Amino acid sequence: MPYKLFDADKEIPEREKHVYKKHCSDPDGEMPHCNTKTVPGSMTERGCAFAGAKGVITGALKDVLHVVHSPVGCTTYSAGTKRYPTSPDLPDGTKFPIENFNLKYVCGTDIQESDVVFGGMKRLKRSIIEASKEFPEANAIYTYATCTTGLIGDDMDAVAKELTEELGKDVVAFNAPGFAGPSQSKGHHIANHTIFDRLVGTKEPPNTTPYDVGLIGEYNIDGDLWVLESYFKEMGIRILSRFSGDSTHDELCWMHRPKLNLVRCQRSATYIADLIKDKYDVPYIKVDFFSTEYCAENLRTIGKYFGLEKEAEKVIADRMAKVGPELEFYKKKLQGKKVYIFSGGPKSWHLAIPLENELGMDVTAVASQFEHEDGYVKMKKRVDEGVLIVDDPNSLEFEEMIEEDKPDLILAGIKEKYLAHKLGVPSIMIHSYENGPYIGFEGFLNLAKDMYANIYNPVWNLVEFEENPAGEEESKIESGSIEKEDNQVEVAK
Amino acid sequence: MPYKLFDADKEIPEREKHVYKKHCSDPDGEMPHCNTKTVPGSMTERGCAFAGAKGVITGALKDVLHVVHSPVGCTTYSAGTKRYPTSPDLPDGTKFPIENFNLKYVCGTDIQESDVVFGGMKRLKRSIIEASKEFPEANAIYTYATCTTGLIGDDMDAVAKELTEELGKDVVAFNAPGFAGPSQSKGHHIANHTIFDRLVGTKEPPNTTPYDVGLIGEYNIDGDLWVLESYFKEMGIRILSRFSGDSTHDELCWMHRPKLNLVRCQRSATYIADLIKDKYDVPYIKVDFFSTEYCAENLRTIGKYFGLEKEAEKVIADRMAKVGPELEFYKKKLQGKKVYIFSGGPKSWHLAIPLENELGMDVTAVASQFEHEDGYVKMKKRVDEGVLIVDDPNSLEFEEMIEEDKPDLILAGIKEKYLAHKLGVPSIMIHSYENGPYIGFEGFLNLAKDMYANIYNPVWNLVEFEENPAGEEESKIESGSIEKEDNQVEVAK
Amino acid sequence: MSGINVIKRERNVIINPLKTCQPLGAMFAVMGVHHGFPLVHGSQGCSTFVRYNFARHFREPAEIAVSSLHEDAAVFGGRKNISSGIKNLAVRFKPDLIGAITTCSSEIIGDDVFGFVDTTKKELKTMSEDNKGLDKIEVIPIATPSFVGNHFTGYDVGVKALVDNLAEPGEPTEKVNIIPGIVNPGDIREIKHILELMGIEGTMLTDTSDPFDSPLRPSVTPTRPYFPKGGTTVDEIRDSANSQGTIAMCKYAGSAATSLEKQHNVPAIIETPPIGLQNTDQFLRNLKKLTDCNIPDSILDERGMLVDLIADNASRYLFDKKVAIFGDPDITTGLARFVGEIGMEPTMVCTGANSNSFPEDMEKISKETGTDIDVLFEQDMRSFEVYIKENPVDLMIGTSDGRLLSLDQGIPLIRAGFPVYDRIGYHRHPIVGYNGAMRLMELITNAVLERYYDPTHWKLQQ
Amino acid sequence: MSGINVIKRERNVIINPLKTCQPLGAMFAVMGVHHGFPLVHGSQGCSTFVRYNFARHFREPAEIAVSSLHEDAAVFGGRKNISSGIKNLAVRFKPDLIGAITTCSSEIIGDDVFGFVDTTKKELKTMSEDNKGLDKIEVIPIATPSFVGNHFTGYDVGVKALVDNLAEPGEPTEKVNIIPGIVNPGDIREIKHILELMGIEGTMLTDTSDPFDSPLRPSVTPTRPYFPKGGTTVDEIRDSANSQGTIAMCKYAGSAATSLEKQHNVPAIIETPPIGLQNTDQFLRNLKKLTDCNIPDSILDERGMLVDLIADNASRYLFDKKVAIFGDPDITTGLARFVGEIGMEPTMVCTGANSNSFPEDMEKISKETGTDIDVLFEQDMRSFEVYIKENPVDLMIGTSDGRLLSLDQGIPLIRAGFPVYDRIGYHRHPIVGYNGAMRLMELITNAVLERYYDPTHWKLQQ
Repeated sequence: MPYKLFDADKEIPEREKHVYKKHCSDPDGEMPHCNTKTVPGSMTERGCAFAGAKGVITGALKDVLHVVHSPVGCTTYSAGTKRYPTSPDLPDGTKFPIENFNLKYVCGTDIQESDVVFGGMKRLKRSIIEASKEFPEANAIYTYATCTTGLIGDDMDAVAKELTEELGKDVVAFNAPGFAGPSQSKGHHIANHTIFDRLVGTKEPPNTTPYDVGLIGEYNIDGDLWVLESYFKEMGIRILSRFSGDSTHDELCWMHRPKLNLVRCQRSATYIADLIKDKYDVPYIKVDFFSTEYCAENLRTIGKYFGLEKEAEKVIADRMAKVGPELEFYKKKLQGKKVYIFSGGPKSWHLAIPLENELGMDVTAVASQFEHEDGYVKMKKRVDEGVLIVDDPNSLEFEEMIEEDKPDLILAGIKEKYLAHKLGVPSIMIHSYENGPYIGFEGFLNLAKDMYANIYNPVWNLVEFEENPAGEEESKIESGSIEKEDNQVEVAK
Repeated sequence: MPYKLFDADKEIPEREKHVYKKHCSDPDGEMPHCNTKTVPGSMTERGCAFAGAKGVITGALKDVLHVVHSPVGCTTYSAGTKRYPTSPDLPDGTKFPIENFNLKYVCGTDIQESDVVFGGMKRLKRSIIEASKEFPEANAIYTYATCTTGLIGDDMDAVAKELTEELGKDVVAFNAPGFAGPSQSKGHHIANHTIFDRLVGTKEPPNTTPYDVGLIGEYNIDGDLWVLESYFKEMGIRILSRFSGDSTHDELCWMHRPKLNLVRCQRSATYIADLIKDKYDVPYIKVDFFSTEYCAENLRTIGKYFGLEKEAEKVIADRMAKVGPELEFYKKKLQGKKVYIFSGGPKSWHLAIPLENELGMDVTAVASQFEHEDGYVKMKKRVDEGVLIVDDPNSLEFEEMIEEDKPDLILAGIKEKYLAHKLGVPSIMIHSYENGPYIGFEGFLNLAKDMYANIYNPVWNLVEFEENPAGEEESKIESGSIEKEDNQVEVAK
Repeated sequence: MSGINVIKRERNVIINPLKTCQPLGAMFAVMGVHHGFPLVHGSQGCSTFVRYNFARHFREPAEIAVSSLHEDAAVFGGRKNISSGIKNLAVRFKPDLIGAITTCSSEIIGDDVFGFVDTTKKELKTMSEDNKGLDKIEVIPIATPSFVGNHFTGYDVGVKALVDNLAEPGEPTEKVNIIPGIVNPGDIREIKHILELMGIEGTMLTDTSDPFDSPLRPSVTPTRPYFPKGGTTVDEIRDSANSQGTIAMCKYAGSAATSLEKQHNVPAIIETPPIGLQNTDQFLRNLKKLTDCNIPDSILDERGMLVDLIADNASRYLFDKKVAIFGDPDITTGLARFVGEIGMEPTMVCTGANSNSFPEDMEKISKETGTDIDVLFEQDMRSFEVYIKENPVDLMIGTSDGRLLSLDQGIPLIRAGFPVYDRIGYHRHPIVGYNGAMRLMELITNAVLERYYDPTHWKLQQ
Repeated sequence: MSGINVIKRERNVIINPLKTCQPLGAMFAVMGVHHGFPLVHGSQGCSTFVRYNFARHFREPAEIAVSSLHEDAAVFGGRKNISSGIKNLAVRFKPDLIGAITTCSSEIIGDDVFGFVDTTKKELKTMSEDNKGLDKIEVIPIATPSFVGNHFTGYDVGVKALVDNLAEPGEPTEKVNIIPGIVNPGDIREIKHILELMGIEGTMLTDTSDPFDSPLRPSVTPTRPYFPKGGTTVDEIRDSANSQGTIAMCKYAGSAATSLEKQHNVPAIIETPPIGLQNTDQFLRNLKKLTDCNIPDSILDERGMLVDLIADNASRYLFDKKVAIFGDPDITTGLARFVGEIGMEPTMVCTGANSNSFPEDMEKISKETGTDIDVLFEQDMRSFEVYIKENPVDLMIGTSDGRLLSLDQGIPLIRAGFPVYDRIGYHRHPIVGYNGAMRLMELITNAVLERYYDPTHWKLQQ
């Protein structure tokens, strides 16, 4: 039986088909059921569609003002919750006047009971106009439906259209209320389509080059995008459009102009790549920059596409010289450690092989909050026999897995992290990272270091008071810094 | 009976003659006995001669390295204990390379038992040479006898002489071991004589002007000297030699060159002014810059001396315009508040009249740790009928005075401060200040503000828990800032 | 004469809110019940965002269930969701209590949550024939539409719902009920410490201290399901009807106290939290009033330690410094008064809620401290920021949401309130009681020393 | 393999000492006796400098008398000074105990202080006929020449003198003696808290907690003379001979424990202070060993809170950061081990004393933490400074004497040890025990967050 019903799930047997234990001999189609509604009250880790749209996709833009059409909560919760920094640089060479604008401000309509009764469109309109006055710097205004405004049926597109003319800048409505779809994934989908429908093709870039790419589905979490950008720059490749980390409103409007689109997060952003390809004939490739091997492989692919093979090799060689020896150290330390990858989606398949091959770890379970079938195909392909693949895991399942399998480390979100700790298992945040970036060569080293620091945190050997400790055998931690070994400290006289 | 025997002193009746209660009809000679040895075990606040020499006089110099010839304690305790900042400016226009050198470093010989047995001169010599190597920047090295080295009889002058030649810079020995004299005052005296004997007249200033003064007995506590210097500068007067706040070794060497010496702290520094007058015919005047009236009066005197009357008036007028209105506010608030002045020496007579006249306070007791007769003459002159004048007060007397008289505020040292607080009386530090400088016009305002802040600290009305508090009558504190009243804060919309 | 200047938000748009919606408060209240489980009847974001916020502030697990409302519920109603949510939670987690918390969506689609809960409870009773104990699980419906009130009123509604549903008359006890408000584990522990010194047994309505700050001890931690230590038991809440009195240490969330008074004659005192010297004094007097206990010397000694700390340092370092305070209405009221007690000037106080007596309380503090106070009322962090840029202050006190402004303007931020996520340990320490005031005094003074005294470092030599 | 590199002071000159002379330690010990009075037999500076140092660290009165030695005593001896000093103190202050503490001068002039004290005690006896109670005052001679040892050995000598002079056999008790070392009131209170949780009655030898941190309550404060609350009573010290055991939580000042063992068969355990997780574990095991008590769940919960705090934050924020530690040998030993427990690297530890087993202990910590440690042994703050400028670290832990270096180099300084005078409140809080480790963890992490994470502030969003 490839599917597994957890003890904890015996009262909700519908969970069985979401938990798949890999068997090599299974037909391809056997994999976790996914992208379906969560069982109420089951302690899912999932979020809502609004979070998927604003929290993931659009919130990363550096020059856009957001007006959430909601009772105050949705606005409050979307205030800078993601860790995507921005630089002030604009495509025309000027600087956006407010640093980290996207982390600093979020606007909302603060819907009251009367609006629920009489409709909130007036309030929305007034709020957008006021917000625009408050931040004239913003190059566009995006506004969001939420459960309340979705249910009362405010026609946000109409307001957006009217105000686009009135304010002389794009006002775009995103109709992804919280209840839409089974998870935040629906919000990604809606945001992709909205951006494509409303924006792509509406502007032209100041100039183009034969080496322009679009980087799609990279949100610059903890600076990930900047790592990739440095590789591309060294290779002679320009990112013409970012979707949407450290990006600008205008870049979205000319997403039809790159020579090639690179799809980094294939769950949240393949939609728009497809749409652009279909309408504008811009080809795309799905890329994977997690770990040194994938990163090298994908840089080579891109290099080949642009005839920049040598440049790609140079980037790879440079970086490997820097990170290789330290990674060796960590591999030695991480060898055989059991690890779970509980990601939102793609990281569960991005990281499975690298953690095994490059760091010698033993991935014994992967899970995802909102993956679709294509993602689980890859996950299944990339994990070993016997590994659990869990769709939309809930906290009792999480506890059961820990008790049964006793992993050494769990990569998960902040909601799981502290629960894992209470059960005695280290956990690091894989959605937004501990000390990122985690992408690329340096990023993979950061990930290795964070995993090492967590597994070898001396406290894990001291969790329980010992009445009779066993002699001198106590926790040891070694520095992962290679530098240090060569560099004996000087003596002060 | 002009003398008072405290209840607390009935077992040490020799204290009676140190406590004098002013009667206008008393003959001039009736005043506290002073500058005599303290009764052992009586809880004096006095320090030792070493503290008087290094701690008060020489520690304020910016470019001198100090080597304390002692068991480690005296060295440790003299590490930057006084609050006299220095600027890096040297007389020749260059900068001393280490900022606040005088606050940062102190050296010592770390005398061990064997040195006590065999003599410490070798250790001293070696230490000075090492210190000199460690800080080649230092322009001179001063070295200090302490109880131990005084008792074992090390000939420090011989070492100093030998090393002056060997090192090519002045090495000066100060023979003021802790046990010398009844208080730190003996240390002032010895330091004055040593500096005069060894240094004054040994160098010439780069240039002189007709408007050169020496400022003697000003140690730049919390920036006092910088306040005075700004007045002088504006008047066109240059301080050629400082003794010793923010001063340099060289300035001491040309103390014979000012046109006029101004003696600020008349207890610790009149010695050297006298010596210089006698030997080099440089006249001096005793000056008093505490409070606006004394400060104005003394600036006028100095202005007159140099024919700079108009310039003096301008300084006075400028400053009074700034501080006058705020002082009015504080006078209103401090009116009638009973205050004690427990200073080291002169501040007890400097401040008595200003606190009464300019701030309306009621000085009901003054005391001094180490004043001599001349100081008590002035104290007696400047206090009202019935005021207690106490020489070398001890802590039981202090408690008795507080219980009997219940003052509103005590100006004293850090050792008395926290005891006063425990007895429910606010106290501010008058030796080294709370938020100084306290000298000059601005300084007097600072003092008024600190006194106000302490007396009106709301906590003094809340000292005891009240089971049945009297309605709304609770502590009130108003801002002393005049600015604020004119400057209504703007409203954010 | 000093006075206040009330500055309300004039724009409609809210920018960086200083409040959130009701459900969070209700969830917080339910988290303080021993083996209590909040079940949010709404979209998944309604639980996930709140769990995220609790997790980053407390650095603890925050188990909150959701009924996962979707489009179909908008059409057919959410009965199935809430009902199966309750049942699933009940059978899989066997909690002692489930708080069924409504949101905007469930309210708009018109779900009769009270009715649904009743029906579900009956079903649980039936199910308990095979599955023992299910009928013992309390299920409390809590109506907290997001478009009404704010997190504070949600907390109020939550506590009131617990009490109204559970409190039942019995033998009178010597206990005192305390409604803590949305405060930290450290605050609740300080209140318990005070009660212990006073010899009073207290019932926290509810007690979030251990649930939000529990030891890491796998050997004794219950799993499958994991429940944190502590919380007020359902029985204790039942018994709240029999206490000597109730003190709501939150002026704006005291309706459970009123309810206990009306329904069970338990005298109610509803007041600003005991932040600072005078407010803590008042808290002690209130305890004495309700219980006629003595104020023991041990607590007066703690008071004396606070007095000592203020006497030694306030006028020397803090006098005249201008302070801007932002956050929840109760906490800011307490902080403003305390800041005045230590000789600083609370020149501006900003809150996001519209708690009605807030301006009056500021008026009183203005009189007491002699400070003109600009009261930013029903405001947001954007207004706070604009104000600060035009009217610089020496210090800000508030949540971590002021951190970027603090960095930009070089004005130290003393972290207090909820949320604090960019520093650690704040949830462990009180700001209430004498010990809380000592902590605040230390935080404030040390921030002033670092920012304003380190540059003239010689002043710190003694 | 990791190891240590011992770097001793090679120059003779000492620059900014990291130690002071013996009398301070003896005065500290006597301050911990209830109504105890130190009387320094030396120059006035010998008391004034120490009072100044105590006052600025504790922000409390520090009443210490002096015999005011002058030139005449150098010639004729100091008998008159010490004798009249004792008598004056006795009649005017009526203390329970006077510690007559020698200095460099009294030792060099060859005063037989032990003899003088004996004679004076007889005089007091005679005087007590007219002045009741004078004969009850204990006068303890303490020989602490300044040119031998350091403040730590002075403390050792002081505690030993108290015990040797006072301890007397009687009925065995269930008590445990604790020699705290030169620590803060907060540390001693944490030890008392641990003992209370363990159900053990303790005798502090001596107890400086209340004397150096007492409430401001004029209404109940004794005056004329003022004495602070607390301190170990003379009777308690007497009874120390009958305890179940002694723990010296200071490896370098435990000779009173040895003395009690030798003379009264009280088992002695002399160990590094309980700073950090493992050292506190060891302290508990030692208590168990001496008393056979149980380790209660309440204390294991506190331990679990510490484990939680470390698990949640250490590897995330602190891993791999280099730390330099300076101060007294006992405290630095404890700190170095703790720093390793939270995944930081104690790359340098500096102490001014020459406590003999210090390098060995560093060797052990080096092995345990896998860190190469440069051990600055018998060093001073100048060496520390020079080292830091050549070998930058991420963080320093030590006294306020590192403050200017911290400002100059932009390296955060976590204040710990004696003296801390440029911030407030440090004396109130423990660094020992699980609670002390939690405080250290918070101080360290928050300093790291401010200095190293605020610049990339988005990392602190969650």
